Amino acid sequence: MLGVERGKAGVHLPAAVSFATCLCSLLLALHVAAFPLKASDTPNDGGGSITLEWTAPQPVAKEWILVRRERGGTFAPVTTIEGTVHSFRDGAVQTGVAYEYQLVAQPTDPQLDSEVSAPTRAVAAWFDRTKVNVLVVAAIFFFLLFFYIRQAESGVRWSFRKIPGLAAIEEAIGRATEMGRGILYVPGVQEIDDIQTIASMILLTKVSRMAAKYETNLLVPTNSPGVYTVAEEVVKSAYGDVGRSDAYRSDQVRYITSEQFAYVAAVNGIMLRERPAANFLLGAFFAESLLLAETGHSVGAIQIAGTANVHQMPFFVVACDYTLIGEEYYAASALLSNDARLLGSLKASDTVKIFLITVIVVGSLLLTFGQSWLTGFFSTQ
Amino acid sequence: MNAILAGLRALDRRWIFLAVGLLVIAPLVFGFHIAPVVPSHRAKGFYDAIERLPEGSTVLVAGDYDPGTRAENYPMHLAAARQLMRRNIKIIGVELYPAGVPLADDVLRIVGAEYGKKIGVDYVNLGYKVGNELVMSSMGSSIPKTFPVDSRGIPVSQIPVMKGIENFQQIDMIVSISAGYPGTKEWVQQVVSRFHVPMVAGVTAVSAPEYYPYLQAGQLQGLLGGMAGAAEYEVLVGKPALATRGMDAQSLAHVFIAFMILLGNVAFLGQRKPAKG
Amino acid sequence: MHLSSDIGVWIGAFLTLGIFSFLYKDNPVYKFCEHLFVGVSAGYYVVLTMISSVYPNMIQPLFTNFTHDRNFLLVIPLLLGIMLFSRFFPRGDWLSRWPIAFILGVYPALRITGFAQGDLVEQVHGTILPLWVPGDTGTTINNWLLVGGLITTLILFFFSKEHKGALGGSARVGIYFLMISFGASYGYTVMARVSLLIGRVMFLLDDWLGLLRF
Amino acid sequence: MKREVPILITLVSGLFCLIAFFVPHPFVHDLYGDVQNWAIVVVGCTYVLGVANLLRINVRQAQRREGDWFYKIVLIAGLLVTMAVGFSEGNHYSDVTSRFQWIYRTFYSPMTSTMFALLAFFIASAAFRAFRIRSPEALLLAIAAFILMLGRVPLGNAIHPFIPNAADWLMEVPQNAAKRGILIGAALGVMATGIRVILGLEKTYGGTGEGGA
Repeated sequence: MLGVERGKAGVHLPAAVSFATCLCSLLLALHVAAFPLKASDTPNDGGGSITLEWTAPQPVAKEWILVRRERGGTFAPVTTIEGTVHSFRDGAVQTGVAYEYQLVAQPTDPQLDSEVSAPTRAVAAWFDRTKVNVLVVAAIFFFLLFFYIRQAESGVRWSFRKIPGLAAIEEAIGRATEMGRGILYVPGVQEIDDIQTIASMILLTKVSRMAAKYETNLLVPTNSPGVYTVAEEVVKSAYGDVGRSDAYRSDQVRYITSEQFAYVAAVNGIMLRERPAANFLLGAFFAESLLLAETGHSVGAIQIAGTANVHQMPFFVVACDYTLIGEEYYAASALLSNDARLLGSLKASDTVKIFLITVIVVGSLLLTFGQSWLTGFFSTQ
Repeated sequence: MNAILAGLRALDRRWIFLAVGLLVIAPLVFGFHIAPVVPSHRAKGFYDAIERLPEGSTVLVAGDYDPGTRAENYPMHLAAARQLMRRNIKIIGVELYPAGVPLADDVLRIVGAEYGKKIGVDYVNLGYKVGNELVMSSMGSSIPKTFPVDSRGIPVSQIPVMKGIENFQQIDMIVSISAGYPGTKEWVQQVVSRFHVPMVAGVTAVSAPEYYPYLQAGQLQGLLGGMAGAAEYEVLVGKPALATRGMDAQSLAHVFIAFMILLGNVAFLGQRKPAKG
Repeated sequence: MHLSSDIGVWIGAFLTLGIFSFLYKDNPVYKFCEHLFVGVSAGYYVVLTMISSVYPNMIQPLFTNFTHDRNFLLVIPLLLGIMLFSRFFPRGDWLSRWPIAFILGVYPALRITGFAQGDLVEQVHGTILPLWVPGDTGTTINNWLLVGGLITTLILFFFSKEHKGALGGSARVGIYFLMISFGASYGYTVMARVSLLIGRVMFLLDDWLGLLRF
Repeated sequence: MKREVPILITLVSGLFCLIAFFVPHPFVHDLYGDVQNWAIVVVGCTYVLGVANLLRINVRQAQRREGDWFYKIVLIAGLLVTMAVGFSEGNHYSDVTSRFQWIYRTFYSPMTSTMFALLAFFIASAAFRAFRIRSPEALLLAIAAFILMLGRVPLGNAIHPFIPNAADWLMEVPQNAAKRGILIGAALGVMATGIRVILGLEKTYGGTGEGGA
């Protein structure tokens, strides 16, 4: 009797068919051994999502219709799911509202339906636990960074290894002096706010001081007004530092043009005309690395290059006498600058590398013996 | 012998330029065929990842390149759109290179017409947004807020394919066609691990080696490198086009450049003392 | 062979050849093309930026739908945007530092978390590999090379100690790995540049001259 | 005031974005979305500023009849015409038939593609004139380059399938390990610089962008 009444009420609903299906399954759920449907809040998200998991016994339905209701409400279909699937994330729920779910077999077979899940609410999380590894690694690094910067500021100096590229710079300037020819310094093609250009300005300080001391002609063609201004200042004060302000000429540092290939053509022109004995290509380089290194090589100059742009390193390595590669380039400028922030950062990077190497070795050994918890910790998925 | 070497050393490089030009033009004009294209397992990974998506999924196709690398990226973009549309997968296009918008529009229009797909219903191009990786991260908060209108200026609320798309939770996969910065690297950093979205990438050859660590770590499901990668993928999709046509010229030029390295080292043998370092 | 009748293709071909003329030597035609290129691309960028970003993301919601959602908050970027241009006035320069300061907060934060997750944590995770894979010697060797290659490369860029003894030996091995990776990059760069040339030759031969029979 | 406010803005916006990375709760996340949208708009304005600067510098040079002043006029004309056409067409810029698209397809597209195509010639000439194998390291580099150049094109496979297999192995194992080392080092550098900028320890000259290819 009760069933008939419910059936009548169902006729008025727009989704009569799905309602009837739900109804049958609800009634039959009491009689046949349906499988459990586990609903839980999707973890680590901003709410609005519930995750469903199930293991359906064989044989499984061809398809399921997933139905959902607020507690006490009526079931409405959410989506259709293939029979082979074992989980679903419902991302269209309201945070804080309790929902119940059920899987209804298609074509209709109440024996294959799931149980109705326990009421579940979507919750908004305050911390995404899948990112705890990022937090840990960043925290360790930043702690070391500020610790070492602090130490460096209070006057502590660590011993760092010699960087052969720096010795090579001195050697090249010496050679140019012996030969009585000039040196050319190209500070890359990025603006002055680029960290590679800033590092280049630090190296330029050293080069221009030595050039001033040995009275060797130094040329610095630049491709941006900003770099020009800073480079001019650097060279001028370097000449002053070694007491040779009189030897500084205003045309030593030049602004050529901001157009990439026009700049390259002009610098190549300088190389062919002036035939410098040493070329320094230090800074951020892009496609022009190849053209500059080739021309420099063909005029027989000693070439010392340095860049952090990975794509360009091969061209420098094959055509130059010495290349400061990536971190080595930054390290060289940090050591020359004697700046506490840069030295502290260098030291902190080194320390973190030891930590990472240890993690990799220990993790790999553990994994070899079947222990995967360390790998698991570093997984972000 | 010495005279020949001396002559080589004095060679005007414009002769080399001429040789390169002829080696590229000849196979294109005469259309001879050196060897068939055999797909690598990385290209298969790209293809299979898209094949595994169920019909009706929604894929974000990021066309982060401009005409500067059109020869490498455009064929991949075209082939990826073909595979997606053939499988009735919805496409949402975005471009973080301003000059990439017309290329993405072309791809969607051409392939859409081939498969009878309708703009707005089966695909949409949200166009360009300034801000590089910031745009990617912002899409994680809200795609409709980051892209309130598509490339035609139509509000996304009026575009059927955008219905229900809030953020990356509704995106089943990202296909990144990338020329450099911003591109595949930034999508990996800002989106893949953070929002747990699978991704495949088609990239320029210059940047391809950088992405192998991402591929091995599982952050990328497949990788196409340069025009050769595009040609392999075209073969897999079953529609050899632009990239496949270029492969003979590509082969010849590679052999020539390898030969130039050898010849150069012979010609300049003993010319300069080995330097330190 | 049938020549293109499209004036746009002819101009495109002229510009293509004009830029290729740089191969012979730097010349006025090339210079003309290069400057035209800089002008047109800057114009293109600014139009796209305004129409596709500034207008729909700020101006439109702010001026047509002020009270909807939280659109009124867009007054903040509007003010910051206006402040940027204060540098054109001699005494307003300091104001233009505010919007720059805002950008300088947001971008590094994105980069820190992006690099930490994608390039540190994930890469360490990807390098934790079993050093003995039963029945698969190939994978075992490759895993050793991946782990060893990464460690020696990291040691190569380790500056706190002189590279002597075992450390020096490891750094030496690191250099070999690095050189192989540079060789690979070299090969791939060659590939990229040749492909772009092929693209241009196809344009000239096909779109312009109509010489290709595909 | 003039010094402190910018430092404070950087600090607050930077720390907020760092924290928001870890917090999915809508309370933080919605504001995070707003902040990012504001930043998109402000970056857009910096582009406009950049073009205004470009225009100013070139107009000045053209006025003074400095060196290449004729070319500066070409640049200015290209810039102004493109802008005028673009803004007059508004949202129709993406129509294939628009004049803005015609400028794009006729001028922008061929020129930018050809710029990088030039490099194919230079790379061949540099291979001949400036690729010196004079150490074991350089030899290793050359061998890897050879295997890759042959292995990545169909010709390599036609010679022997061993070549593409060797190329794949080189890419996936040794080069992968070294690239990962570079990646990790670079990540530490970016993180160190980033936190120094946020905390106001870095000397900066302003600006946001990175370079292209």
